[in-house]
Amino acid sequence: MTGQRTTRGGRIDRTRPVSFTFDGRGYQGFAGDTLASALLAHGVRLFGRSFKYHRPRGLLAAGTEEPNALVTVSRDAARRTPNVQATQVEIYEGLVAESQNRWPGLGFDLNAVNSFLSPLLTSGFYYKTFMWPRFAWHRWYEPVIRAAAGPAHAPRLPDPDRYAQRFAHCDVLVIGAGPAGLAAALAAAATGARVILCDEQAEPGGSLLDEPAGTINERPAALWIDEALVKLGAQPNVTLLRRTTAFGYFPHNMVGLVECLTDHLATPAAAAPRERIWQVRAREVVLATGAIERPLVFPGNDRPGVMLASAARSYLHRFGVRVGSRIAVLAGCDEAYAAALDLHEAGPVSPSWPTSAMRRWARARRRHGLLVCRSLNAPPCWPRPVGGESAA
Amino acid sequence: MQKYSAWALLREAFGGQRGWQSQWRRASPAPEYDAIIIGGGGHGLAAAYYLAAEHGITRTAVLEKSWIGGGSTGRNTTIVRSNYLFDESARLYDHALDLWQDLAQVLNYNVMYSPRGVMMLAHGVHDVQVLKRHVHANRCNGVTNEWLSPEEAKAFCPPLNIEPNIRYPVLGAALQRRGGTARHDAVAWGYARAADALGVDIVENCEVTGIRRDASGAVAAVETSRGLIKSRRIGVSAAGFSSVVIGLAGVRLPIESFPLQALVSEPVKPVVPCVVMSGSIHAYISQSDKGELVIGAGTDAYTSYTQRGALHVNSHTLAAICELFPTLRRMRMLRNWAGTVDVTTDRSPIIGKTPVPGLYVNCGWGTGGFKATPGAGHLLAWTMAHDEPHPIVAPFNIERFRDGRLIDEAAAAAVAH
Amino acid sequence: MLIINCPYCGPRPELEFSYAGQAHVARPADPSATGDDEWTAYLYLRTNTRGVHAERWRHARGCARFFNALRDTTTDRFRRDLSER
Amino acid sequence: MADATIRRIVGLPTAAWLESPLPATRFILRGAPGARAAAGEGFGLSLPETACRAATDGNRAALWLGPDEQLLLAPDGEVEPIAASLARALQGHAYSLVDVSHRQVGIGIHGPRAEWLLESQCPLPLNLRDFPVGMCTRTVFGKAEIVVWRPAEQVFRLEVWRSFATYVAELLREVDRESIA
Repeated sequence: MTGQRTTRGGRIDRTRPVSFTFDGRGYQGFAGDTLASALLAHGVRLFGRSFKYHRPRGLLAAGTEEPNALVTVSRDAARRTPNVQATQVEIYEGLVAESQNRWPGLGFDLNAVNSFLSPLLTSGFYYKTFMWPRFAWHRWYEPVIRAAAGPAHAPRLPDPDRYAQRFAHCDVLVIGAGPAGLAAALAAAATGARVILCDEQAEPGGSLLDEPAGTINERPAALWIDEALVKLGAQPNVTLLRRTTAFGYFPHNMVGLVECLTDHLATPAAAAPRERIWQVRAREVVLATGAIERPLVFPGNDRPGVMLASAARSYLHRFGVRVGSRIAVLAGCDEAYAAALDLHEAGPVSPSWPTSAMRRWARARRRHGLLVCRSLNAPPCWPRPVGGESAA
Repeated sequence: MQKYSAWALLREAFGGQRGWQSQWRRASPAPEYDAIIIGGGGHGLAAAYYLAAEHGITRTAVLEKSWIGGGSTGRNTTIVRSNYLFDESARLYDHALDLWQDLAQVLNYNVMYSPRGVMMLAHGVHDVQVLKRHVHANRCNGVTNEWLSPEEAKAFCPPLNIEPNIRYPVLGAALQRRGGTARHDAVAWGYARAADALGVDIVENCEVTGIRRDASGAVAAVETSRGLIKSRRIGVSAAGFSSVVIGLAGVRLPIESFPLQALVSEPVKPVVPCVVMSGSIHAYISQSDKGELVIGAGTDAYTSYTQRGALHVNSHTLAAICELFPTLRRMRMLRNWAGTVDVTTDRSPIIGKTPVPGLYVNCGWGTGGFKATPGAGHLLAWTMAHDEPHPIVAPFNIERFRDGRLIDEAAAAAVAH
Repeated sequence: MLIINCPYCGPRPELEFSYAGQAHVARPADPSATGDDEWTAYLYLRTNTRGVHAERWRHARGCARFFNALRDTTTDRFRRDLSER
Repeated sequence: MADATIRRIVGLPTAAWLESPLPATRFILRGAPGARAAAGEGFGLSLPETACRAATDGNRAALWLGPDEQLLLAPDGEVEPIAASLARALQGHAYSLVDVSHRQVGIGIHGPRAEWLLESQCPLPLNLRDFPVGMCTRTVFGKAEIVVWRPAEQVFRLEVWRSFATYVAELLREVDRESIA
């Protein structure tokens, strides 16, 4: 899977190129890109290494559910932030990002030798050994294991940034500004209730941002979002918090939010706090957090090139990036059809066959009587059962 | 019991990992036992193990209402130390510390006991006096503890901020090098496996709903969600819920249960080499072998069994951590949870007999029970086997509240609870 | 952070309150005539109820008054109708 | 005590929206409802009976802090006449009257951002619906105990114990810097 930028579409601003570096190499993306989408557009597939065996890892998701693409982002020596998801980093001019948990480099990682030891390093292996001699756990074994663990380095200099906190009170707190959250906020605000609407993304809209062809009340999705935001913005009883993640639901409807204020800016003001903690007391809380696609289970599903179908749509529609030129669609829900169609429309989906591992997996599943589908190249790109098995 | 070793690991590596046995049986309760332990945390499992291993009482059951190690054992911050003030405590906690030394070998299970040093910070003149008193008292009792200057403290724990102009300046620290951490799950699982191998039944999803007594008043059986189980010897080791369980036998305890919260950060390479505690500002921190910073906060103000607490309690702790470790301010917390802790008036535990014959109790460890796991189990087992308190736990009886012989360890508890 | 209903000031944030333990713990009228067990019960024994708990709070950083409240210790919900001065 | 002296001692920061210290004559009156009524006559202002409400008349104010506790505020330098007048009016009542003029420092916050500044560290809802003009109460700001009173829509007055005054004022200024950014 090698990604490429489409010629049009997406919610990026193609008139505003942004330069950044990843592992010391310069790249260019557009305003509105995440680190993940911008790198994917350049054909970058390798984003990290796994925790234990240092196996290569690519992007699985496009949002906050991304498990693989953890990077360290640094503004200067004291402002190094480890373990940030590349899918959550908005690029800015001069951004410096590095991959983690590899030596000497991401492409060639000597620690990958652990992979050969995988039969020894089974889950819980450390409970079963390193017990002899008695003192050796703390003196010999533990230091090696500790040094190997931890995917990144904590900052070494005191953090010079400022952080803010505030209390807030509202009648309705809506968490998530996707279609459901926006609708809930509109309905609540219309009654005169004090509303706080928060969303972890820079741009409200949630899943609608991945559905440009979708409609709500016969309005195109993008237009509906804009109208909703205008309506909400005009009401003094509504507070919209972007880049704000709800992180904890505490007793008596106290919800903790963290608002990222400057991490997306090329040159934040010196006095600006980097983040703000909100302690929101809400009479009612609406969780409109949407859904995330569950990955399918098959051998090798953690390798670069395997991505959630919903993520592929997200890269295409939000960021104008095709995730590859030869795409096999394999999904466990009706998202597969939409993904296959969208990806096909963005450029013909090449005849695609499962890799040998996936074919083996498919054969094994069939033996167990499960239905296996594969995507076909001919439009309409409609999966049909393999081997004549009935979909019923 | 299948022997664990590097050799076993190697053999299984070539054998496709098919030879591993389950670590303990999923036992169903028998109608009767020689001894029953209520509570399948580290303490209860340890008691069952020592009853079988040292006293030959193998017809023993551990009754756990959910899964083993899922209560306070799975929720604590894994700190092991013995720097308590009074003579009675010194003997109790050092007994546990002695057992920690070769626990992995005894259980044939690596519990990852790591004596990486426990440092308690002093932020004011009062703290300095209190901690120095602890150092002296400990040394009189043969318990290792030493006093460090701020510079020595920083040398021992480099990320520590010892600038004099911060909100919580470090004026010195008491260091117990023999203290450290252990892997909490491994402690529960190691004891469970070893006890199971000796014939102990570990019964999960079995909640005790009643304690029956015979005409003489002695315990006769427990009513459970899985039926009636007879036994004339019952030990209660149900941290957090001690009042509730022991109340089934009509006994009241001088205990209140509070929520206690903890947090862990995202994992990073080694940065905090030891355990750092600050009793006066309710914060302590260490780093797990996996790289997560493990942080303990204070208790919430009110009694509760909800196993959740308030954000402002964590915020207070994290503000202090950020002040003491300014390089860690950009780190993010991954998880936050709460447990329920039994707190006695004098912040010392209660171990021993109860007014009900055949009913024994091990409770009231407050925020610090994990460190005592091997010791508490060992001493409860001895007490149950002999029907008299082991000399080490004799002072920690229930009657001390009536007799005015409190063992006030509030200053050593490290969290103001 | 709980919301606690002060019978004088109304619902207020927990930060303003101090917890004052179990309610209705009466000091024996004549301590010198009280036996050890009764005195111990007064000083140390608490119901530690798992369920609806009668307890005292002080609106320490508000109106400074003590009051009684009923709270379910398995949910931390107050029985608002029953808090009393 | 002169205004300048107080400023030097507590080192309060200054800002356009911040007025401090506000010198005043301050009394804490404690007593039963009868004493409250009598004190009203002595103070020249009937003391509030509604919880968390202030009464004002000219340059005098009485703030309800608790069912038996009132904070009386008057212009600086009137301790003796007010004490004498209250003592006369309260004759025969059980009461306590303590001059706390120098125990605490007055901090005024005004302007369209006053509510926003205070809500950063104060866990109470301070919008006009929940905290209307005339409301007052003891509460907390950050780690400090304060008395907050809203005499007008965009004006708050804090009464802070002297040793916490710098902390409160500095914290307010820190919050203010957020909005500059």
